[in-house]
Amino acid sequence: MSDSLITETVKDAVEIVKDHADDVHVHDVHAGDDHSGDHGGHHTSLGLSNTKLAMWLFLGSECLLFGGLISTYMLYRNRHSENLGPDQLWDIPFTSATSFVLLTSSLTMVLAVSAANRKDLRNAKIYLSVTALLGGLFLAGQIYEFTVFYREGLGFTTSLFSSSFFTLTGFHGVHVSIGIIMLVALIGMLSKEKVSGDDAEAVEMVGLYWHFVDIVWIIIFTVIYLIEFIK
Amino acid sequence: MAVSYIDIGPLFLPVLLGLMVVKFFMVVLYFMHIKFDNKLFGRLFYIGLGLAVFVYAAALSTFQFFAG
Amino acid sequence: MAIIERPTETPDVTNRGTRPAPKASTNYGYLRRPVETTGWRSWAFTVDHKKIGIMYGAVAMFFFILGGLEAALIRLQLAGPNGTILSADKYNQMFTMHATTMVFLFVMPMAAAFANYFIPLQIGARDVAFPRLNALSLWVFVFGGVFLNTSWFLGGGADGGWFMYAPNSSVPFSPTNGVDFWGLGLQITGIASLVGAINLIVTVLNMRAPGMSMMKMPIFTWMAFVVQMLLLFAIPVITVALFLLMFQRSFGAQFFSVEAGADPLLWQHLFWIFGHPEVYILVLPSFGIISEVLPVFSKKPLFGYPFVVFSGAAIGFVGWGVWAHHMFASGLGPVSVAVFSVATMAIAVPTGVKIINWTLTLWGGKLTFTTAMLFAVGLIVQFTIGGLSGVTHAVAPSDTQQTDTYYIVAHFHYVIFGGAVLGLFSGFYYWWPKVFGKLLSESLGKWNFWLMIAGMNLTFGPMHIIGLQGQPRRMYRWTEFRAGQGFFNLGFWNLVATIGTFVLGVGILFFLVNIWVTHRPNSKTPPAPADPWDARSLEWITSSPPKEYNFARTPQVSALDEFFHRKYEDVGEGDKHEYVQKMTGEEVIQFEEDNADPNIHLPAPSYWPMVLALALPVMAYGVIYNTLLIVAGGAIATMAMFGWALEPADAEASDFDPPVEGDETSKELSNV
Amino acid sequence: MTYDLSMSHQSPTTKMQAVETTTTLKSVTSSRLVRTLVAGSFAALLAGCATDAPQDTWQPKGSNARMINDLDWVVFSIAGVVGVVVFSVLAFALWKYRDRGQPIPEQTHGKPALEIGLTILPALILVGIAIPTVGTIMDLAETNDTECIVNVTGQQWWWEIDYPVQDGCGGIEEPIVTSGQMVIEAGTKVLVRGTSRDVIHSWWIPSLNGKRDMVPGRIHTVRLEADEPGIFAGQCTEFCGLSHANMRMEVIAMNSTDFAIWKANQVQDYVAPVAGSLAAEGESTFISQCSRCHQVDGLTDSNDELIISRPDQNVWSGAAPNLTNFMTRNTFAGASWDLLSKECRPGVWDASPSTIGAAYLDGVTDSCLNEVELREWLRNAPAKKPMYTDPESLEATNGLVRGMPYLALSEDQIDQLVAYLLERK
Repeated sequence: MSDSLITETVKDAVEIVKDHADDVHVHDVHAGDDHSGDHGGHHTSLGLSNTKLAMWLFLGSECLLFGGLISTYMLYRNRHSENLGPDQLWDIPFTSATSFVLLTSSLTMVLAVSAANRKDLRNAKIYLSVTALLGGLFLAGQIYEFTVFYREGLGFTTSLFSSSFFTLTGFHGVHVSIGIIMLVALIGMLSKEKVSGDDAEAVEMVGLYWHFVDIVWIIIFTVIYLIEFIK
Repeated sequence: MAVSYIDIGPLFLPVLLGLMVVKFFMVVLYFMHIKFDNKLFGRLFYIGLGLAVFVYAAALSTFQFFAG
Repeated sequence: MAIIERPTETPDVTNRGTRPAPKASTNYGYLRRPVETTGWRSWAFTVDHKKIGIMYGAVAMFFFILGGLEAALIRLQLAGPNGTILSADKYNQMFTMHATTMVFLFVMPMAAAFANYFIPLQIGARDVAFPRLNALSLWVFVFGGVFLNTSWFLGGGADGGWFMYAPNSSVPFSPTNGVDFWGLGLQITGIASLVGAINLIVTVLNMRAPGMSMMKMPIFTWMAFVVQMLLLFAIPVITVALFLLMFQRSFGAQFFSVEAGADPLLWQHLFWIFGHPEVYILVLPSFGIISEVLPVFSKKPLFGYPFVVFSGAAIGFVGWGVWAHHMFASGLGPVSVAVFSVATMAIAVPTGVKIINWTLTLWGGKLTFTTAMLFAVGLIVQFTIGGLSGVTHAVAPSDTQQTDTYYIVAHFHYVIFGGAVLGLFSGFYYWWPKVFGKLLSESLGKWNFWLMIAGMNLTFGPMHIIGLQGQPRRMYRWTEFRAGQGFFNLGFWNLVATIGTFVLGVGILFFLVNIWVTHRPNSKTPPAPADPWDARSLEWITSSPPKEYNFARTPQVSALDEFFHRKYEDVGEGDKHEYVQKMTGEEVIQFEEDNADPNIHLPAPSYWPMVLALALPVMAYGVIYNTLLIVAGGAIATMAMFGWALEPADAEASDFDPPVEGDETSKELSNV
Repeated sequence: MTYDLSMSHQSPTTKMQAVETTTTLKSVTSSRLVRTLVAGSFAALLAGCATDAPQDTWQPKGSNARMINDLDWVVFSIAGVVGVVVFSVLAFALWKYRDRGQPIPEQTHGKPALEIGLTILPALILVGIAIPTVGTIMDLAETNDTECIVNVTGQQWWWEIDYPVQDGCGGIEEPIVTSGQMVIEAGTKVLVRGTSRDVIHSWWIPSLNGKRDMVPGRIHTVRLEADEPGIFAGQCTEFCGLSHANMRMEVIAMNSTDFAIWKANQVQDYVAPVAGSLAAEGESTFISQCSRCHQVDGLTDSNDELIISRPDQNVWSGAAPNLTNFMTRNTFAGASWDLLSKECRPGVWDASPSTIGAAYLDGVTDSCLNEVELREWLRNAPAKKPMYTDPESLEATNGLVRGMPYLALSEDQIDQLVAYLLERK
């Protein structure tokens, strides 16, 4: 991944320097030719949507946030009292089920985006509702799981393991909650035609966010739940 | 998920992480349209992802090399 | 969202939204839009990047003075042995808040002020990509800064040092609320930086004028762009650290409780993974500024523009791999130390490239020493000293003798004051006529410059000696027994440093006097000419100060240093170059205005950014004092976000008072 | 203590020139030239103004510090030369190309070959620095060759120093616990193993080695070796809270005979004060006022039972200095104040390497006691050294103090305690 990214970037850089060295006064009006957009036109220099650029930047930034929380957990995952560690607490079949629910919601999100792109707002709204519902289900599962852990004696302040576990999954849960609020608000705004700007794009933006929350869970589920089985 | 119940010994961790990476990029490339969209979106995201993997892996490894 | 400049005849190129824009009056509740063009409302609710930039600058300047006063108290305390001006407790608060204020509330927002004001102008845009988000950044920063400083009146400021090492930052060791204010305040200003970063990156990538490829962008915009990328990725790391700290202090989590098995080095890693890119966040904008100033006053393009760009980007990237050089003494293993030591030396290469390029820009030029130029040259000299002392502690074994002594204090003040602050001052003098339409006095400017240079060398120069002779930092007092003997002992140098502080202070006072002299009601300073410096870049191809809509028509760019090439023509033959002026700056601007765009569409002001920003400190007070406030703040934030989402970016004609007639709203924008 | 006049002479004048910056435009070049010169002789200057500050990092007195110092000279010289070259070129350009009415210069955007060359050059210089750096890092990390183990434990705001039972250090059969001052044998490689009981502290004896943070929950090691007998001053250098400035330490190196005497003295049996003396009253005052936190080994109560202090029940860090041999040290309260009076201090601190061991072993006598400051300390410790003893902050530590609280001792009690402490040798 990063390999091709580096070669690509270097290639671009070489071209840019070449272009620059050739003649700095050359009248080139094909702005940002290195990644001229699909849409052409000239009201943005790359022909890309501002909002979508912003969303991807935000998601890039979020990688560092979750990376920090995951690293904290990785450092502290073994620091707990004898009988309140992951091996005693995890209920893999249950968490697998809720994970599956969340992954499924990504699929319905894709369907919603594609419906919105076809301007099929009716179906888009239906799929968005299903997505929100599945998200809610996942969240309910997480809350249930937390209460089970709590009843077994694992509080937020019990150990380093518990603090970092609840912080990481809690942050993810908050992201899911925000996603659900965005989905519900979007459904409402679509119904009342109050989306300022483009409907399909709004759906796509929420979709990008939702998928990101989903892929973060893929990592969390693997490195926090499944990995404990190596021992 | 069935994978969890098959004993494949020392291969377990790499297989698990491999599957995680595959699934991760499936979602990013297809669901999030990185594969079809303008390359710039992907690059911006991958810079963040790459930096995160690099700095945190490096930081965690300094705890491993801790030698007093 | 806000597509801010769209000539009416241009079809919607994205081919998506075809529904007409919603009617404002029916869409966003009860509040009429704040459309005043004068008075405080025209500032408070503005979304104009120029007004926002000015406000960023003014607030940052206020915090600069505040941080300077804190520094003066610190130096007074240390002027002689066993200082008694401050108690140990107050002293610890003072150096913590001095650093925090200077880094987060002065240099960063001042750089944001320049970026906000000049990025759109330098790339030929009418505003940033998300004007309301821009206003949000400003107000979040302002309220965050005020929130942070209210700690002085509510039990005392933070006292753990700006690096706030765990576990000294935990409740038993710092029982007042100071650290809570610090953590939450930085969270809030972090939000401002993150939002601003996303906004400006999109602006640079997507809002450039036709013809302006990335490699034709003015160098300041490039450096500011790199800075925003650094912010984008560095802020979330400190966010994680601050959340862990908040959970530790306010909700009893264990992250830094050694009794529970915690490793205090976790905080150090998180803090410095953010903290090192932060250093480049502080200096790169100033590198950009002087890379604009040096060519203008050398009458020569920046030497090796692509090298300066790529070295800036390289500094940005390598800056992520060197954080542990702040931790050479903290007990990393020798392997880690060796790796980070070598990586740190590597970053000296791109930094050296910049100094070489600046020197070669001057080489063969036609140099005029205006105040802006003096500050730029001052930066090269002072920063080079800081850079060289930096190399001496990239060498990890030497660093174990130097770290946490005054030698380090000397080093980073040469880098941050000599680098960042002198660059900002260069920018003040260079762009003052652009922003305010008047030239600052050059003679007062020279007093300003020379006193600041003398002051900073008197203050920070002796600290090299003090540090190498073993005086640690962060000590509220020193004693004669460890000061050595003879006249030139540490006591002497401590006194010199204190005197230097006041010279420096007087120097900065001259800047404030200069502003006053230039702008006082009966000032005789005439309006500045449109192109006072014979400048080279795009921001000068418009009136000073620029109109709300920046450019009469969107400029077409064909060259790096576009403005220069519009004014001058090379009539030399072959290898011989001879430049004749074909147009004056005024004529270029006049030509643009004669061909003004028929329709200019700007976004309207909004209450929501400020309301949303206000919610954050309310929630933060809630974390410290009462959970109910968190709920209240959350409710305000939610309301603001919905109000925002439902409010169209542009105001309806009927919202204006008196209502604007016909098409005129989208013409001259008297409305914003 | 010798004061090296030959070195300190040339520097002050040059230095004064460096900081005198004129304020007219005309003098741009001249003042910059001066600064250039100064930057060039940067390294020499800094050495020149050495004034025998006890914590000078450039006067190594042991093998590790010398390793660092040797590297320092290489690096500072290279940095100095680079500085001279850069500033000379810059000064020349500023002077040569000032506006004298010349035509607008060629709008050249650079010469890639020159650029690449000038990029490779600094890279090569840095490679030259990097190689000896990595070598030195590895050499400094070496601890296999140490012959003596001493543990140090930082807490707010003093160092506890203890010698575990070992064959090293010439043999230690009974653990020794002291504070503030570490006594070692000159020429012996000592392995310092450090940790902390509360926040991060940093162990730093500049003339013997670089600093090393002592982190709670971890044990960090650092190697010390003194060439000759002497007193080597140091200070905690990681900000550790309120009284960070008042947390110091010394290493005292002595020859093997003196070191053996010191060791034997530290494990001597307790000698009770003569009955009826002021010191004997001091003993009972000590038992009632001090012994909850401060241990004096061998001290017994009225039932002849050994008194074991319980600082863990009173102090947040869980420790207080052991005072058994208080007067064998010559500093107190985190090595922040002298136990020796001003008159007697130089006799020990400035003694020659051959006599310093004996002078130190003499300890603090009645006539040499810095009574004023010791009394101030006993009268109101937090007033002398800021510590968290106010009720508001005690809440956060479950009522445990951080540092020594105000004990409201009467002047009589102070007299008694001073007399008692004077016998703790």
